[in-house]
Amino acid sequence: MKEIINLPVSKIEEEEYHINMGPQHPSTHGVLRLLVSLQGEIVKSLKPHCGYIHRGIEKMCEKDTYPQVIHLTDRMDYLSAHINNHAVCLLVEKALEIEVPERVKYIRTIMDELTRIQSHQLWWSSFGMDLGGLTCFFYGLRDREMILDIWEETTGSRFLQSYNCPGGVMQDIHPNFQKKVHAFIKTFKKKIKDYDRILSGNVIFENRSQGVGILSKEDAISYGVTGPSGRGSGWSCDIRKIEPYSMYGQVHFNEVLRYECDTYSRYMVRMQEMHESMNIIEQLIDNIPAGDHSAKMKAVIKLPAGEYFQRVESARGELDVYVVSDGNKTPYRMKFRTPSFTNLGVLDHISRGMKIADLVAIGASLDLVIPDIDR
Amino acid sequence: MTFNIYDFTSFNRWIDEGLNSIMSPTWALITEMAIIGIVFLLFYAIVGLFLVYAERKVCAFMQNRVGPNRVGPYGIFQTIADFIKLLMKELVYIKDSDKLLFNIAPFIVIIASFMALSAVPFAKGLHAIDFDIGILYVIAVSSLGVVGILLAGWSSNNKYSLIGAMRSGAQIVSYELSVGLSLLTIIVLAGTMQFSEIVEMQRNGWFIFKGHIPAIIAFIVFLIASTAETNRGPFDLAEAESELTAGFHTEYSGIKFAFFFLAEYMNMFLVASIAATVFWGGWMPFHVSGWAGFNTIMDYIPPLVWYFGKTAFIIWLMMLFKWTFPRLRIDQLLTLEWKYLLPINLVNILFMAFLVLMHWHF
Amino acid sequence: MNSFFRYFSDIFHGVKSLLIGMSVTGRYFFSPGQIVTQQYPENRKNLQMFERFKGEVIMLHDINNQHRCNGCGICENNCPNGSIEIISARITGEDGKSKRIIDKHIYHLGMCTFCGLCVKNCPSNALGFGNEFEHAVFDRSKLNKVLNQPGSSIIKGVE
Amino acid sequence: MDNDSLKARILEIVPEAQQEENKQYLTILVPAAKLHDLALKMKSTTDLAFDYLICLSGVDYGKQLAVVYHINSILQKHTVVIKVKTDDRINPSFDTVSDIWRTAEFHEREAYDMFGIRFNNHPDLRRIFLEEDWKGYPLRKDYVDEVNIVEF
Amino acid sequence: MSAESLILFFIVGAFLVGIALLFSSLVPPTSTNSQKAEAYECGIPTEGITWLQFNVGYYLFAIIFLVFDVETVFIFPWAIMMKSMGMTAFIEIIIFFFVLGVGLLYAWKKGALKWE
Repeated sequence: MKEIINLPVSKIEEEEYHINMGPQHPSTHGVLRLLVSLQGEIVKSLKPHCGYIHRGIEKMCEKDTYPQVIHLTDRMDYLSAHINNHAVCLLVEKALEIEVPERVKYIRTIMDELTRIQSHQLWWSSFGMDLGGLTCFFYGLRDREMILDIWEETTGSRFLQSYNCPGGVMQDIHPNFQKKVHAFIKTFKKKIKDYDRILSGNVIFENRSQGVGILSKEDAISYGVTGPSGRGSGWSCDIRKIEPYSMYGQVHFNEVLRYECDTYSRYMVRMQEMHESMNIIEQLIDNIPAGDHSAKMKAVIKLPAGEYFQRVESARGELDVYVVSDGNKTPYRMKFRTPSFTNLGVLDHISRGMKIADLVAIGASLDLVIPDIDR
Repeated sequence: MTFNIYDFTSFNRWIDEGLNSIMSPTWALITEMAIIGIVFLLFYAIVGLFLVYAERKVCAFMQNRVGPNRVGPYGIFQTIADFIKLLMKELVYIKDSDKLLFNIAPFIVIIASFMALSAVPFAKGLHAIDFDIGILYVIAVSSLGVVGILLAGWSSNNKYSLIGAMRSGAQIVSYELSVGLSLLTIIVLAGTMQFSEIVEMQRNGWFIFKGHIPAIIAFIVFLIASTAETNRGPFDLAEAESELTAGFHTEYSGIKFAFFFLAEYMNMFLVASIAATVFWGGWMPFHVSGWAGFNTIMDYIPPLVWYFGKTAFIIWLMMLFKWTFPRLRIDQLLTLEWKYLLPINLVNILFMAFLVLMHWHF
Repeated sequence: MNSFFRYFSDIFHGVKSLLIGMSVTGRYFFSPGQIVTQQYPENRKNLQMFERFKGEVIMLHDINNQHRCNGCGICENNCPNGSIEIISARITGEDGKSKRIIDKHIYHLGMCTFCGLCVKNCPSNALGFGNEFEHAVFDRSKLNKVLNQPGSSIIKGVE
Repeated sequence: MDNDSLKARILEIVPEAQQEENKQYLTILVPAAKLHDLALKMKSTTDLAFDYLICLSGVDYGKQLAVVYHINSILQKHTVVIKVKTDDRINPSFDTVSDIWRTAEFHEREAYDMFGIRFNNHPDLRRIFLEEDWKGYPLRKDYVDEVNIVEF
Repeated sequence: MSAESLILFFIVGAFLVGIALLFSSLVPPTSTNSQKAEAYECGIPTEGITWLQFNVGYYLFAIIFLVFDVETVFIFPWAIMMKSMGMTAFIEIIIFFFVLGVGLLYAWKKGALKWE
C-alpha cells in the first residue's frame, strides 16, 4: 500500500504489470510458463519459458538403438504418438532402402488418421474448457474413448502405443479392428454435429474467436507455424500433400485451408480435418491388403553413415526427424523438429494487444503440447 | 376465491400469541428472533449444501457422467463431507495481504446474501420481513456482495485476484442496472414493490402471462443479468479459472473459500426465487381462468412446493447456461449489457407502460 | 437503417445459437441412459481387459510350472530403460555338459515403459504381456518382480 | 528448380561453398562468414525464394560444431540444406538468421542451449530449456553427465 | 416482523461466518513457512507490486453506471405511480427516457462503451 502512495504518478504508469501464467496454470495444459506483461487486461508482450519437463530425449536417443528410439518418440507429443513413431520408422526404412509391405502402409495410415482425430478431439475438449465451456471437455473425451479402445485392442496400449517398429508394425491388427473403426466413424459423425451445435455455432464462441490472434500467411511462413494453425492462415503446408508418405499419395482428401487467419479459422480447420481424416480412413479401412505385418529386418539395425531427414504431418504440424548416422546401431545425432516448439514461437507475436482471455484462446488454438515443446 | 389451508399467517399468530402468553413481550420478541435466526441459519445451510450437490449432479448428467456417488446413496452426503473437510482445513494467510479486509470479505458476502434472503416470501405468511419496498431492498442488499468480492480480490495481494475483483466490479456494477430495470418493468404492471402484494396480484395469472411480450422480454433480461450478477458462467469472469486460476478467491483456503462458494449458490437461489416470485407468481399455484376444477386441484398442491418448484426450475436453467456456454470476454460482457440489454430494457419499460396505459394486459 | 436491422438480426441469431447449444446439453440431461462413466472398483468383477492389453510383462508358464526362457539376455539388451535384469546360473545337464539356465528374471515394473521390445524380440517366445493393471503399491521395491516362478524349470527342447 | 541449378545459383552467391554428399537434399557447406549474406539473398531472390526454414539443428561432429539449416521454398517447391561448421569449440559463433526467418529465433536458442553455439545479433539469446546456471552443453559429445540416470 | 429485525439477519450472518472462522482457526492443525505465505502465481514468486494503478477502463464503466443507476432510482417511484397516474406519467417518462437514451447513444458513439 505504502509504496504506491509514495510513487510519483508517472512512475506508476510506466510500471508494467507482470503476471505469470504457468507453470501451474489451468490454461497451459502442462508446465509451460508464460511471463505476460499486462496493461490492464491487455497483453503487452509475453515471454515463454519452457523446459520444465525437458527430458533430453535427443540425448537419450544417442544411446538407444533405432527400435528403442521409438518408445521415446511416443513421449514427445503424446497426443500424436503414432505419427511420431511413424516418422522415425519412415526415416529408418528410407535410410535402409526397405520397402514395407502394402498392408503396413495401410495400417500405419489408418492409425495416423485415428491419431489425428483423437488429438483433435482432445484439442476440441480443451479448447472448449479454456473458453469456459466445461461440458465440451467431457464430450470430447467421451468420444475419444472409442479410439483409445480400438488402439488398446490392437496395440495393447491406450495412449503411448509404440506400435510402429522399423519395417512394419509390432503386431497385426486385431480381427475386430475394421468393425470397430466403422462403428467409431458412424458414431462420431453423429457426435461431431453436437460439437458444432454446442461450440462452433455458438454466438459467444464466435465472438471470442473471430478476429482474435491474427496470424498472416507471411508471418505463419516466417515463424514456421505449420499444421492446422498454419493452414488456418491459408498456408498450404500439409506434408501429406507436399511429400506424400505411406498411403497418402493414393487416397483422396482435401487439404483444409481457411483464410481468416484468426483463432476461429484455426478452429474450423481442425474441425474440418476430423471430417477429412474420417474420409481417409473410410477409403482405406475396407481395402487393407493381406500380407505380412512387417518387412524382414535384421536383428540389429544399423543405418549407413550419412544424414537423413524425414518430414511427416503430425496432428499439430510438421514433425521432422533429422538423423546424423555414423554407421553404428545408435544414431550419432537425432534432432526432432517438433511442431509445438516452433508454433510456440509465434505466440508472443499474435497475442500482443489482445486481452488475457484472448491469450488463452490463442494458446488453445495453437494446440500446444508441452512435452512436444520441451522434448 | 380464497383457499387458506396453507396460510401460515395464523400459524405465525399462534406462535406469537403463545409466546406472549407465557413470557414478557420483550422476551417473546427475543425468543421469536432466536427461532427465526436458527430457522434461517438452518435453511441457509441446507439450501446451500443442496444446491452444491444439485449443481454437481446436474452438470454430471449434462456431461454424460454420474457425478458424486461415493458418500451416501447417490452421493447425497458428498457436500456435507466436503463442508466438514473444508472446516477442518487450515486458514492460510498470505504475507503482505491486507489482513483486516481479507477477513472481512467473507463476512460481507455472506451477510449480504443473508439479508437479501430475509425479504423472500416462501408462502403466504411465511416470510421474515415484508417490506413495502421489497424489490428495491433486495436489489440494494444483494449488490452489497460485490463489495465483498472487491475486498477479497484487493486484499489478497495477488495479481489474479486483483484482476478478478476489478472484472467483477465492472461486471456487477453494469448488470445491476439491467436487474433493476427488468424488475421495474413488472413494477409498472404491478404498481407495488411489496413482495406479498406482488404475489397476491398474481392469483389469477402470473405476471409473465399477464404482461405477455414485455414481461417475457423482461424475464429473459432478468435471467441473463442475474446470472451475470451472481458471477456464474458464462459470466464467471471474476473467477475465470482458465485465465485467472480462481480469480478473486485464489488465496482463500478452507472455510473462507467455502463461504464464497456458499454465497455464490445462495445468490443464485436468491435471484431464482425473486424471478419466481416476480414473474412466475411465487407460491401461487398455476391457474387457468375458467377451469374451476383444474384450479382447485392446483390449489391442493402446497404453496411451498410451487415456490420451490419454480425456483428449482430457474436454478436449473441457470445451470444449463453455465454448463453449455463458453465464457464471455470482459469487453463482450460489457457490450452485451450496455448495447443490448440496457436499450432493450428501456424500450421494454416504455412498452410495458404503454400496455398498462392502454389496459392491454390481462 | 441497415445497421439497425443488423442489430436485431444479431440478437436473433445469437439467441438462436444459444438455444441450439442448450438443446444439446438439455438432451443429454434428460437421457441418463447415455452415461458413459465406468464405476471402476464396483465393476472389477466383470471388467474385461483386451487380450493384448499391456499391463505388465510376465513370463508364460504352463501347468507344469515350466517356462520357455533360457536366459539368453536378448530382452535385457533390447530394453531401452534397463528394466530387465537377467541373472543366469550354470548347471550341469543330464548329458554332462554345462549349460546356462535362468536363475532370476528380474523385471522392474517401475521403470518399464511398455514398449514391447522384449516380448517382440524374445526368440523363444518366453515373455508375454499380462492383463493385470492394478500395480499400485506403497513401497517402490515391490515393483521389482522376479518373473520366473519359484521352482519353475525350462520346457524341454527350447534351449 | 532442380538440384544442379540450385547448386549453381548458390555457388554464384557464395563461390567458396562446397557440396556435401547427401541422397535426399542438396547439401551445401558454407563458410560461416557468408552465411547471413547467403540466407538473405536466398530468401529475397525470386527464383530461389527460400521463405520457409524447416529446421535448424546444431550438430557436434566431434572436432567441429555445425549448424544445419533445412530450408524450403513454398513457391518453388525445392529444399536445400545449408551447413556451417566451426572448429572453435570454446566460443563458437555464427550469425543469426532469426531476422530472416523468425522461426530461427527459438531454434537458435535451443542450439545455444544444447551446443553452446552463440548466434551474433540474436535478439534474445538465453538458454531455453535448461536453467541459466546450467554448466556445460548437454548435446555436445564431450559433455560429461555426472548424474546419469540411464547408466545406473 | 418489522424492519428493525434486519439487524437480526445481520447478526445471524455474521455469527455464521464468525463461528466457522473461529472453529477453523482453532481446530485444524496449522503450520507456516515462507513458501506457504507466498501469493499464488503459478508457483513463481511475484514480480513487482501487486497493488498498482489499474486500467481506467474499469472506472469508466463505474462512472456510466453511476449516472444510470441514479436515473433508475428516479424511475422506481414513477413505476409504482404509473398505473394510477396514467397518461401524464407516460409522457413524462418518455421525455425522461429520451434524455437518458440520448445520453446512452452519445456515450455509445463516443466510444465510451468500448472496452480499451
